[in-house]
Amino acid sequence: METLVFALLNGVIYGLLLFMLSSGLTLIFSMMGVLNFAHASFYMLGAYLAFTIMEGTSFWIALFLAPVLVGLVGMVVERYGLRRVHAQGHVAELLFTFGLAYLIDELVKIFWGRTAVNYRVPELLDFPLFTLYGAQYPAYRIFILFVAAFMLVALWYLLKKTRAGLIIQAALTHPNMVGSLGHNVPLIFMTVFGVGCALAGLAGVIGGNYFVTDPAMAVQMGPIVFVVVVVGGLGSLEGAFVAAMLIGLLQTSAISINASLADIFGFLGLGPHTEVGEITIASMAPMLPFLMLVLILMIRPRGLMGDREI
Amino acid sequence: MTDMTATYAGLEPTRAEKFRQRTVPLILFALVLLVIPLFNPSRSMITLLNHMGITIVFALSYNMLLGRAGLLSFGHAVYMGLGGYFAVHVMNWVAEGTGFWGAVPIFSMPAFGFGAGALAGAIIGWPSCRRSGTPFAMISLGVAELVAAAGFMFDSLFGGEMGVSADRMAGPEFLGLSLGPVDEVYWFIAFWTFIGVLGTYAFTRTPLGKLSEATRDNAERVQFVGYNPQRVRYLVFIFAGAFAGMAGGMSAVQDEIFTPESLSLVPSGAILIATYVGGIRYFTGPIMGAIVMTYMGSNLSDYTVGWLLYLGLMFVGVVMFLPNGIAGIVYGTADTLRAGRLGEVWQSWLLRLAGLVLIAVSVITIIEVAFRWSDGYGEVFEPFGLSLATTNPLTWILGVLPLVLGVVLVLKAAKGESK
Amino acid sequence: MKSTVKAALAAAVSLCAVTAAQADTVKVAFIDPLSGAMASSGEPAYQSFVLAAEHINANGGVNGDEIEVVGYDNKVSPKESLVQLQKAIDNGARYIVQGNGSSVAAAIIDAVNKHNQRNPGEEVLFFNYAAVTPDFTNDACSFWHFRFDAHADMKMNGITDWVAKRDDIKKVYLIGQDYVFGEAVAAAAESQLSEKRPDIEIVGNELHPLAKVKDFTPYVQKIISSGADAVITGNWGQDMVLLVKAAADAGQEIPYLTFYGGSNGAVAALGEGAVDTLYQVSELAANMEDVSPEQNALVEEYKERFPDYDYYYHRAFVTMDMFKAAAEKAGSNDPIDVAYALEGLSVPGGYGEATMRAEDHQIQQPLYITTVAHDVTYPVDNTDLGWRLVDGGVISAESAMEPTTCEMERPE
Amino acid sequence: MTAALDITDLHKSFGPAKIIQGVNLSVAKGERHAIIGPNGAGKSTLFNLISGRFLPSSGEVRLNGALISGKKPFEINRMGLSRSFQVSNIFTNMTVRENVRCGVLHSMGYGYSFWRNIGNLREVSEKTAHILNEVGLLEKGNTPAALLPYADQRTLEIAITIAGGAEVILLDEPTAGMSHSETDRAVALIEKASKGKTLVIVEHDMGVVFNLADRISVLVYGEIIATGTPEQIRGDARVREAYLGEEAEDAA
Repeated sequence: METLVFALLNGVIYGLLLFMLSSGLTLIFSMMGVLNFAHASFYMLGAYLAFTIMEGTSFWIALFLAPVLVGLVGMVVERYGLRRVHAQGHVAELLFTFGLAYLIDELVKIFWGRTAVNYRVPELLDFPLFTLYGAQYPAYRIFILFVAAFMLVALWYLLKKTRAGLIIQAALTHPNMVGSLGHNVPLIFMTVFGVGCALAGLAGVIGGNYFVTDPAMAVQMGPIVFVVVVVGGLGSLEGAFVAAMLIGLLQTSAISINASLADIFGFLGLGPHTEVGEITIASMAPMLPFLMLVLILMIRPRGLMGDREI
Repeated sequence: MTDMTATYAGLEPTRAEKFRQRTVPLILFALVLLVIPLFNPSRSMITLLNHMGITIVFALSYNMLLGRAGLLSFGHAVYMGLGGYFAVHVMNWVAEGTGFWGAVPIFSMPAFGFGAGALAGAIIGWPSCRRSGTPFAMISLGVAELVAAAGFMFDSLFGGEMGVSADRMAGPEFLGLSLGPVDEVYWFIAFWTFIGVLGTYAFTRTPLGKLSEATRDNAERVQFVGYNPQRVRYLVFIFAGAFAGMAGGMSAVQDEIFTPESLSLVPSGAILIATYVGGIRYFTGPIMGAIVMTYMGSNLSDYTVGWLLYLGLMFVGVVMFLPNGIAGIVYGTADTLRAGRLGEVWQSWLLRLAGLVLIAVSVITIIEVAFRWSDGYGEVFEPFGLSLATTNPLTWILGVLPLVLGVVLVLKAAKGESK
Repeated sequence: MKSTVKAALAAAVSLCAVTAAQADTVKVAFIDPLSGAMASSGEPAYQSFVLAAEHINANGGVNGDEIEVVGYDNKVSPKESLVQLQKAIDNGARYIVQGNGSSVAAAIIDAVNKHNQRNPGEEVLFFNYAAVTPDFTNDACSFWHFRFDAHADMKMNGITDWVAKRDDIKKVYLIGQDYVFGEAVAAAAESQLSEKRPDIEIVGNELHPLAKVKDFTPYVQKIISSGADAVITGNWGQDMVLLVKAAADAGQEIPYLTFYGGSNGAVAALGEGAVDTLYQVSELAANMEDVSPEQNALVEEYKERFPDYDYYYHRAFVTMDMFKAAAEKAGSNDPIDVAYALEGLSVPGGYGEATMRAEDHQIQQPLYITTVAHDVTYPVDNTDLGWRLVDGGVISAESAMEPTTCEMERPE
Repeated sequence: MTAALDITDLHKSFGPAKIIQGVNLSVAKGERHAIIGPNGAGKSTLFNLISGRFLPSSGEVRLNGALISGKKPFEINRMGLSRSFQVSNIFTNMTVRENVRCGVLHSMGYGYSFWRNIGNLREVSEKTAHILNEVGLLEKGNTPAALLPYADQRTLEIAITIAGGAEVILLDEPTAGMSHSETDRAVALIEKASKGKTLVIVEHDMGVVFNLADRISVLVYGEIIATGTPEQIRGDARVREAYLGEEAEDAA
């Protein structure tokens, strides 16, 4: 029971972080058709920039400044990199971002070293909020919850209630139509790419000290973000949200299940000491998202809530 | 009919042309393979050459997907890995030497890898090849993650972290090769590399090979000339898996070990980069890419700790500015020379070359100085006796000025050519 | 690094030259990750070997010859290691040093065995300074392989010895990564504890996926509910850091006994949360009393030379000292002579005497249980925290010792 | 005698939009049948339904008496129905010769063969050459398809369509965008290529239609309002009202 409560709590937080990361990618992927391999690298960049800004000033400045900086980097990448490759088609774009992820990883290692940096939770939030089943619950996690919820509302407001949001929504579902309505499509693309990257950066700022800020953080997050976007479906932020929560909960709760395959499929004659029988659900947890990815692409290519096939 | 066949004969390459364009390069390739040992290369050189041979076959198999069928895979190493693993197991059965296996020469391992790769391709390809484009790429990514995870789960098949090793000197000798010393392994690799090149090339000349290109260009239209594009993709996928498995079999004999990392995304990404940098539009592109990238992967790290960054820059540079890769430059240059247009373009070429050299000077300066600064041992980059410390203004001049100048020159060259 | 570049350049130039070991230098090839993410474990070890060689050379070298340590970047890939191994051998290296990753070590042991068998007269020795799979000095032992680090079961011996001394520890939780190594660690802990302290209850034995868990809170929650007094884990890398971080976040204050708590950056990543929570077993205790001033000077010299890292790879210095002692005992720098001389050899060592056991080529030396504390002489990770010896944390070489199943085959 | 193509009560809707609403049509063997109608009448959709690109919502399509609705495009093609596209739909990175050869291959029984050298397939080469000659692209055989001028791309489109030797050929606006002289050449080609075969053609150019077709069907808002010989259609009042009249007014 306790495990379940904790798994749920953490699952929600992890899911929200995932959503923060993947909402940007969903926007980019739906409008531009670019499955940005470097998206998680922007997440990492956000964490590292926040670490540096925090050293000089404070966490609160980093919380605002770092995502903005990451967004600007994203815009430059779109303007001078992606746009150039665009004419050669989606494969070239994908490969460009693939190489970009590589480059950002290396640059981060040059600037911040190869080991983890000491990126701390701000002192103001570094206290246990309450005790649950004998374990203290850090206040910072609840702070993450609030930031994520705030971002969710802000994004919703931006998309549903502002003119810019309406254009973006139109572009999400009908990427080819917006240009013919006289909007400056390259500018929209650049902005959306920048905003998407900034969201990833924000996730990095608040996720970097929740987890560990090291050069491997991008590689670890990268594939999961794809899973969220694909499972959620093209053009659907709601889908991305549902998928992110689903994967967040799935991954955190599956690891607390001790049952092995033999326990489940024992009735089929699977012995508990065979190599397959010994595999536990917990050890399969990290694989579940990829299984989901493959299954969704085969069975329901439009994702959970997408409006068109990928 | 006769007059028309006559006209058509002009359309199809003549026997002499076929010989010149197809047979001669293969003969030359075989000659190169035969001549290399005459230069008495060191054992590490041979080891490197052997790895190049393996990567050539692997890259060619990858290009059957990416270049010829338009299928971007992020998990091609799965097939090389499974083929290689099977070969390693077979080698161990051979070493036990009972029954049938006692008579199998180690020399034949790539054939076993070929079979295992084909089987893996046939099983995994069945669900994957129903989609193309981005979904295919994503499925390959998911499958690669799953297979790599399985590699660490099933120790009896994959040997856990330490992998499975074998002895290439087991079993009966073939062609008098004990396969002990690396120079004997060279002949083994040379033979199978040639078979791999020949096989993948022959594949492009078959109806299926042509259909794979047609499917890449226009999958929909293929349906209306009586073919199922999913089926085409599936069959091509099996062959790509088979040749990757063959490379795995070669690698099993060369390195005598396979570990679960060989199934992971890392080698898959590496072969993607090698193939693309080589040039996916040309048959020979992946060969060039494999040679260059294998060399750089093993030797660049001797010169600089920043080699990964250089590789990354090179890859991004190729994607942005040279979509046809190294082969694109080679053939483009050759075409210009053959057409006798050197006179028209030599100025802009020279300009561009100078610009690129200048850019390289800056980029190398910046990267090398940055890495030393990052290490923090107070070490100084000293090319040609210059001492480029971060405090030295020359460092900054060298880091910026040639870059600006180089970009200007390259832009000028591009402008001149577009006129 | 300059010397590496030069050496590497020289190596590359001689790539096509005929093999020839030079008479005036003994080449030691260091094959480990020197670039990419894993370089943070390869690089400090490399520097340790370079520094150790410098010290030996300053004191007259080995039998009058200088030692040259050449780095070869293997990118932690077993296959790439084989390429680099061949390169090293061709460049005249007869001594190979490696430590990161049992998979790489296994590949190198296998390759060295085959090389020595296929190329008599050109034998090479493999000095393993960190790959801890017990098998290497048991069933899979080789005359050509020497291990200069305690293997996993020995380290576990150190941990369980200490736990056995602590009467207040009644319940122990085992958690590890779900692969061969994690399973082996858990099995060793279980059997050793039941032998040394049958009254201790193993309240949990958990394996989690390797390098995939982002948040260990559910596990920590299980540990809390189990009422454990101590946790034993073989986790390394982020799995170790994130586990202890989650424990610290949950306010847990029981010992987390680790093999790899001392790896680079772990203390930086954990900060305050590591204090009295993160324990490690290792062959060095930098802040221990009665350490010789020479050893402390070495620790200081290392930090001064390589400010990014801390003195961690003590065994690099032990390895080189033993090598020198063996070569001089044998009066030869030839690998076979050195190998025979190494068998049974003892050197003083900065933190207690180290002996190379002849039967299995496994080093025997005292181990220390340390934990993260404030106010130490030698802090790590450029924080103000460092490793302090805990009460009863000295494990003698005899207690750490494990029997071996090795049946050594020696040439001639 | 069974009709070459028999369509019964065919319906197709996309969501709420009913595009094809109960089409009945029978095309006899050897007939040249034109389908005309205003823009958005559903002509291309009808072709897509017949050729298997879309699945019908209800109704049946029979080819020589065999049910083909519900089958995949390549299955329908193998049963002897081939089609062209309104927008050129060719293999852009391959040469003209290779394009046509792709069309020829399956009909010559070379399925997915991977054990034969395509250059040694004598009959395939001859058939390809024959078709290239017939459509007048022989000279440009080694040009990459993407580099062909527009009219030649349209011709290549037809060449690929007829290459497989299908008995029933569907051409979707083969002369769209062509100049007069190009159109004339195309019509001549179509006449030649469809000799002895069944042809269904969608066309806007009334000159072409009345010149080429044995019979004409008029499709308006997803329904066939009239079918008959060119004379009958010319005289049909409903057609005039629904279609020709508008055209005439537009022209004026």
